[in-house]
Amino acid sequence: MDMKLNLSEAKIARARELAVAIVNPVMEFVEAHTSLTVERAALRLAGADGADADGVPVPNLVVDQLKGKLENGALLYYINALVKTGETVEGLNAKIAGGLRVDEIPLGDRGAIEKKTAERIQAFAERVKRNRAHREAKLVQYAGKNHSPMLYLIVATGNIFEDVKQAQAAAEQGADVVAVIRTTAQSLLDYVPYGATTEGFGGTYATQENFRIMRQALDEAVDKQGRYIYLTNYASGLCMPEIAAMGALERLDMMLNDSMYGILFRDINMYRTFVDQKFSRMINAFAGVIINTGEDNYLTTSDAVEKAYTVLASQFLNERFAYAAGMPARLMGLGHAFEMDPTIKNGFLMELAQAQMAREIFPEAPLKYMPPTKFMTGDIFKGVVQNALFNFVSQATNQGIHLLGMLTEAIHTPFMQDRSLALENAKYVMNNMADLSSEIQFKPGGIIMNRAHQVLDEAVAFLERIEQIGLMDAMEKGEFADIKRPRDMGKGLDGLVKKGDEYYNPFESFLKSELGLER
Amino acid sequence: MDMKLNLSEAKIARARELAVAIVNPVMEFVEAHTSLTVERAALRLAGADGADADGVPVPNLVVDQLKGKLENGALLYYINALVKTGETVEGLNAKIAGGLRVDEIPLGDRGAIEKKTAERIQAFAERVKRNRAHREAKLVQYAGKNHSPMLYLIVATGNIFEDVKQAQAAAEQGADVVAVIRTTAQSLLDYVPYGATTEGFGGTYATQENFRIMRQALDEAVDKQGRYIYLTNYASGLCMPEIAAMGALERLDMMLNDSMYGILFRDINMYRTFVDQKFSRMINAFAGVIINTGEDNYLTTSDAVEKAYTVLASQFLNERFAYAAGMPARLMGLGHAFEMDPTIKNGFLMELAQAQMAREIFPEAPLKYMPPTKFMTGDIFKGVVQNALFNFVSQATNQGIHLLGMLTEAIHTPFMQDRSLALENAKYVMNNMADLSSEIQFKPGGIIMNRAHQVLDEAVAFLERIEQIGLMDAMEKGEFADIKRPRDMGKGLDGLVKKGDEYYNPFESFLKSELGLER
Amino acid sequence: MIIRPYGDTLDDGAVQLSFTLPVPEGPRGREAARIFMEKLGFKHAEVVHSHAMAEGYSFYVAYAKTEIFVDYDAIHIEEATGEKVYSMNESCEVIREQLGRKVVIVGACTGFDAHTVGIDAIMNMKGYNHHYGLERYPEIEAHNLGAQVPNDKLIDYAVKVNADAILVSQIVTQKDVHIHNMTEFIELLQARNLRERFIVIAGGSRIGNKLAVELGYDAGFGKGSYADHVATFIIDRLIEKKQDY
Amino acid sequence: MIIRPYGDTLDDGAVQLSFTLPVPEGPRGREAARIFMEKLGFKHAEVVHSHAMAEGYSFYVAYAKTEIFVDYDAIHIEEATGEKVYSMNESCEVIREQLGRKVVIVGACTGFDAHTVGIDAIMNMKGYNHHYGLERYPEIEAHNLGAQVPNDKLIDYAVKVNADAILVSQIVTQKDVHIHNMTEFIELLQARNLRERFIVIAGGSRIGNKLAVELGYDAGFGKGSYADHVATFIIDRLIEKKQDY
Ligand code: B12
Ligand code: B12
Ligand SMILES: Cc1ncc(COP(=O)(O)O)c(C=O)c1O
Ligand SMILES: Cc1ncc(COP(=O)(O)O)c(C=O)c1O
Repeated sequence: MDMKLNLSEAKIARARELAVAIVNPVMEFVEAHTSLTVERAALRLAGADGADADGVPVPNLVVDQLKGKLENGALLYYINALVKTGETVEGLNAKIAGGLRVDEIPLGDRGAIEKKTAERIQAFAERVKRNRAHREAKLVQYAGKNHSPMLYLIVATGNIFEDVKQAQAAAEQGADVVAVIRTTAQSLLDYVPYGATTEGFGGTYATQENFRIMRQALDEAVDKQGRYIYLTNYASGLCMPEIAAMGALERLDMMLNDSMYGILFRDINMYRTFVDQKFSRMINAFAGVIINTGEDNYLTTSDAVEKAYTVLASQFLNERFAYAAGMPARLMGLGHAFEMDPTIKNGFLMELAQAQMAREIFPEAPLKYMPPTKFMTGDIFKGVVQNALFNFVSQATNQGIHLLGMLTEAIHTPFMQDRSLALENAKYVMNNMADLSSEIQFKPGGIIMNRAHQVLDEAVAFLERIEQIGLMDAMEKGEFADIKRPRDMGKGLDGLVKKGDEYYNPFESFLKSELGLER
Repeated sequence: MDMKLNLSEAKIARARELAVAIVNPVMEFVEAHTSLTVERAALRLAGADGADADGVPVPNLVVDQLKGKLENGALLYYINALVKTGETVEGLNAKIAGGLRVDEIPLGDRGAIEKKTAERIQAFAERVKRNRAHREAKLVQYAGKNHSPMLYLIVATGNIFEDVKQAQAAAEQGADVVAVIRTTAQSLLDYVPYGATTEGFGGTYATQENFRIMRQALDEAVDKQGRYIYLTNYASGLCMPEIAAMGALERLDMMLNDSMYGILFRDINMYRTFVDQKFSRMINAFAGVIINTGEDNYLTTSDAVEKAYTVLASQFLNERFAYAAGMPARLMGLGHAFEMDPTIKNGFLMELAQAQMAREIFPEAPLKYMPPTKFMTGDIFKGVVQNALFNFVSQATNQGIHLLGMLTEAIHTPFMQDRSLALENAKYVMNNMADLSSEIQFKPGGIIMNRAHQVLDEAVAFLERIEQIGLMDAMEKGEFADIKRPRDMGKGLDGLVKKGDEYYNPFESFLKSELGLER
Repeated sequence: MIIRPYGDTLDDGAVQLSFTLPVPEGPRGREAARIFMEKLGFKHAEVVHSHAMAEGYSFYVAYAKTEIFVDYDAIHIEEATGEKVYSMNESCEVIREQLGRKVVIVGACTGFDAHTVGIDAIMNMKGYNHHYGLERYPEIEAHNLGAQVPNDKLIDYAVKVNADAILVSQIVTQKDVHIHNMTEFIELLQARNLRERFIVIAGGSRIGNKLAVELGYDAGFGKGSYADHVATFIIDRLIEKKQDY
Repeated sequence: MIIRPYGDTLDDGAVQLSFTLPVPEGPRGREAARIFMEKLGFKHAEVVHSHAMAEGYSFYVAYAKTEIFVDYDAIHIEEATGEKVYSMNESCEVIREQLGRKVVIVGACTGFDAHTVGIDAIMNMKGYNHHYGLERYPEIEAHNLGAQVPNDKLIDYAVKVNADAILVSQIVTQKDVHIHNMTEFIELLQARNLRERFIVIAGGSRIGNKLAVELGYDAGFGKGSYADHVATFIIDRLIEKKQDY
């Protein structure tokens, strides 16, 4: 890759050092804690699934039974029940759904439990490794067929079966990535609904069955189109690690997954979020799932010129948190967005500078670039131009994952034709100027170079401030996105649990060892 | 201006030398000839105007009377009639329209004729100089208010009164230039219709009254918008110099005016065209009218990649022909066009190269850049993107006159909303990347540089071929646009007249001396 | 005055359309598209572009002309505020002079809606587009409860601080979720016999005064509204109410 | 099968529109736009954007939903050629076998129309989009008269070379000039009692078979047609004619 911006290596290294210093203390806290959803995720990895007559999922039933005695983890009881009842996981799940209380079954022989756990770990590991192998084989089989950047489209009808049609249509028209957008506020549910769903608002419930249905539909498209199609969902909100678990099992390929998004934008408690994101990222890393971080969200509320540095700073932190969860750079779809006010003179130059800067600072990461949203209006014709410039910048700076802008962004969740026009726009622009990036150089001391240098400087200064007061204090003070989040407030705090001395979660240990996190 | 392409000065100089060598022999022919429309133009400059009951214009009536004895020019007889009848021009025009034959009035005192001619020249010169002064004063008054490149919009309703509404709306929305498109095939009429007109197809008749009406409407807009608005029409076809004369009198600011367009694209005889273009350009030059040459037309029938060199070669020839008519470079709106097949990989890079090349080779000319037309389709949404890229290239290469692309190019002559959306597109793109041109450099030996060098090389080779066989022979052989035009064929040949020894056209002499063409 | 769409000639009735049909692309689909437009009342309907999108789905762009018209004179629009909108200073002056006490306003983005930018634009200090928000009004006490506030919580809060007016923001409209949510809010108020106690105002990008009034609100504000409009409406309504007693 | 436009749910009837109204921009104009759409038969009509264009003119973008439908099964389309289109070689073979003589075709861009690219695409050697033009067909004698050919000149020429078919190209359609010109052509033929003597075909980007047949032509061809289609139609028609005698 051409380095065009002449960015200071020293400053970049300094930012990374600061990120380490900022994240380390948080990770110490994380190591000492678990949460309801981490436990439920571990249960899911072990095979817990299904729901009772009221729709309460089995993992929730188990964890609810264990309220107050979770410090040593939920897995022990679930596995113990498996051993004691002699059931298959399916059998046990059905019983739990029927009212069986695992907390009431006396703990049996430790050796038998550990053996059973090892079996479940193996079943899980095999399934996930099969998924990875399948994905990798298809990527080899259809090598060179994906666009670069990858073209990413969303479906959001609320009905998984309608979503399937839209997704297949998108695939037929050239999408590389299909994301099923989640219904509003699922992030605030402290459980993951069960089964296929047809009623969502602004999106469709993330459920394991919906994952499966969509994966199957896209797999058909994969072979029909001769192109691997990445399936994306949200490992985010109060069930972050559970959804990561479901995604690993059903071969999702990407997950929206940010280390701080829930705190800032969903008012989820920060302790809880930090704990949850670690476990979710270990699962994603093991499953070879690319995460999409949420830096674009900063710019939906703050100004893209003034606050560009917050995006870069957050990328450094997300990177660090991801490394701390054993994730390699090639899975880090660090986010940023084309959200500059279109009336700004030379706004395009600044945007080009920022996108190129991200590219140069994170050379291995498949950067996730978000389209204009906030400055999109009902003027769909102008919207097409905004999207064209976005497509241009993305190609000119070799972004990795390109979310297609919709001409109707300000109006409705996408119609089929909106997606078709978005693809047409992107494919035309990107092909027409395919090699521009290697053709142009930037004037030293010009607007573009200066802009990139300025944003990097500001990000370093910002990280320095955070490092001094600590990340949690910084969030309490509203340093990020001007949003103040007291550490003892926010949703899900009551789901945080300090690990006991006997804490039992061999899935965690297994993942750590697979990911090289075991000292 | 930044020179970015590293074009060979020597090759550019060589092309100009070749253009001189090609054009000089043609100009010798031109000097020795006049034509019906040159004579009618001279009459118009002297004041001939109006039409008879059948709509035959007074200049045509006079010239028709003189059929067979035009070798010494028509002016002598018209001025003689003025002197002999003692009428004002208006009075005489009315009489001629009523049937008076000026050819039957015996020629009177030469001194009186010359005195009268001098008066008429003075009246003409004063009017045109007043027009120029007005334009220049407004340009000073509203300096800095025009866009750069100037945004050029067309109106084409067929009805001058409807055109006025559309033109004023265009002005209100930000147009710098308004062109009234001419009705189909006016170029083949050997007269200029008289009066206001409301019936045209694909455009509106160019008449002096229509010029006046539109000029007045735009003048209102000029002061309302605080921005000078250039009015454009076509000095082209069988009445090229007459329309130039009308434009000079009514303060048009630009004229489509090409030295070879009529030959190639309207099958007008080449001798006739070469003669007519010279006189028309002298008038335009004296009136300070910017010409728009027609190189874009090559690309509506031939391929923009293969035949790019014909555009450049024609620009060199148009430039030379214009210099030969006393026109300064700042009035030469040399044409080119964004007509590359949008499916070409890196087509944008080639287009950027060609536009930048034209800019560097003709640094003083207000280059006229035409939008995509041939590859526009009924897919208006894709059309918006094509226009966005065009707007981008135009701004990135500092073009002079920017014809706005219409999203409905493939469908209908523009609706008011089409123009509005075109302006919105251009203003957004051009402002958003305003200074890109001074920010970027091109990679030596890259696609962009190579493309520019290749086109220049091809143009020089082409001009060399033309120079060897001579321009007229070259046109006979189909060297331009693959169209063969025998020199003794084509429309209007019978309107060509060899100048007699007594040829009398003091307007021509006056223009020559004003333009520094008198040796 | 009778008006029709205008392409390039008065009353030509020219309209651009685009849509998808659930049929394969081809002459038959194009004819279906044309007939559809004729059934909509277009006279000259021309499909100028079509392309296949997916198996069994095709996209059409069309231009068409119609004689259908609208009587412009007969159009009644009732915006929440009239020509005259108070500036921040004017608002405060009127409050001081006519009401002689602080006006209390509570607002939130309700239900599961988390699009706070709109309500923040109306309420927060810094405001929007150079129009300060209600929090900056010295004579207004503004409480912005933020995102995803359940309807009953919002009402509880309004009762607690003895609000004059409640502002409800709704941005997500898919499957008419905003209508359900807005209706529920009014029903809850009525059930608690509180409807008359508050001035109730809705806002959001797809909400207009008409819709809001139909759903039982006092007013509705859409795109392009500022604190100024909201303050003007509330103040005038409070003065009216006062006079009624 | 009943079909409706498709936005994101079957039968939602979703359509995008844009148009200009000759009224100032503002709430009243937006309401006029909405009412206009209702009069067109839309149920949920939403103006999502408007802007002023010029004094007294405003532009609207809208999305609307309708219950109006089309019966897809009832749609009859008569294209000039059916499923089977001869390739160049097939054409020539059929001519040799069934007609046993060269087929003579004359074509031009008529009236004041100078858009020759279309007729050239059909007739010239090099053809268009990898489809050779009629001039390259060994069994066809093709005469392309080019641009701006008056109707009577074209007929004279067709008589002179004893043409089997005449091709008329019309691209400019403003103020229906193509209709006038195409009609005049047929009238001239009829006046000279020559209508039956030739197969008469029209073409152009805004011309379809339907329109051409209505105007008295044997066939019409629009966007996306090639020499193959034209040759197929002429040959089949000539064979039919031969059998009629
Ligand atoms: C920013 C944004 C977000 C941000 C919100 C951040 C935040 N803190 O507000 C984030 C990223 C979180 C987000 C998330 C989602 N979003 Co969102 N988002 C947008 C976006 C890009 C801009 C909205 C905005 O801020 N506009 C600027 C403000 C100032 O305008 P406004 O809200 O209209 O407010 C003005 C007026 O309406 C009025 N007003 C508004 N409220 C009130 C209240 C009162 C009382 C008054 C008087 C006036 C008033 O005054 C304001 C100033 O003039 C729009 C697309 C767009 N360009 O419009 C989509 C959009 C609104 N989102 C959409 C969706 C679907 C979602 C999600 C549901 C997606 C998902 N499944 O995850 C989530 C759900 C979040 C949730 N639970 O509600 C859809 C809604 C579709 C629909 N019509 O139903 C849109 C249209 C995008 C799309 N095309 O899909 N989104
Ligand atoms: C190239 C072009 C020109 C060139 C023409 C060069 C030439 N030698 O042909 C030039 C620059 C000269 C020109 C001039 C004008 N043009 Co022009 N031009 C175009 C343009 C950009 C492309 C047309 C084209 O070549 N298409 C490619 C060919 C292959 O497609 P096609 O013609 O549709 O042909 C296909 C089919 O229709 C069919 N077909 C066509 N003819 C026939 C005949 C038969 C018998 C059959 C079987 C099939 C057939 O087969 C072809 C292959 O599939 C269009 C806009 C556009 N993008 O479409 C405007 C356009 C056609 N022009 C237009 C206008 C108004 C003009 C002018 C009148 C402007 C003016 N006032 O000066 C002049 C007038 C010229 C005249 N006297 O006719 C308008 C027409 C508007 C309307 N609907 O009435 C258009 C749509 C542009 C616009 N939006 O204003 N033009
Ligand atoms: C990282 C991340 N998670 C989740 C979401 C979705 O938000 P919600 O919390 O509504 O699921 C987003 C926003 O698009 C995001 O960027
Ligand atoms: C130089 C020039 N003259 C004239 C015209 C217009 O053509 P017409 O001959 O139909 O007036 C054009 C084409 O747009 C042109 O480029």
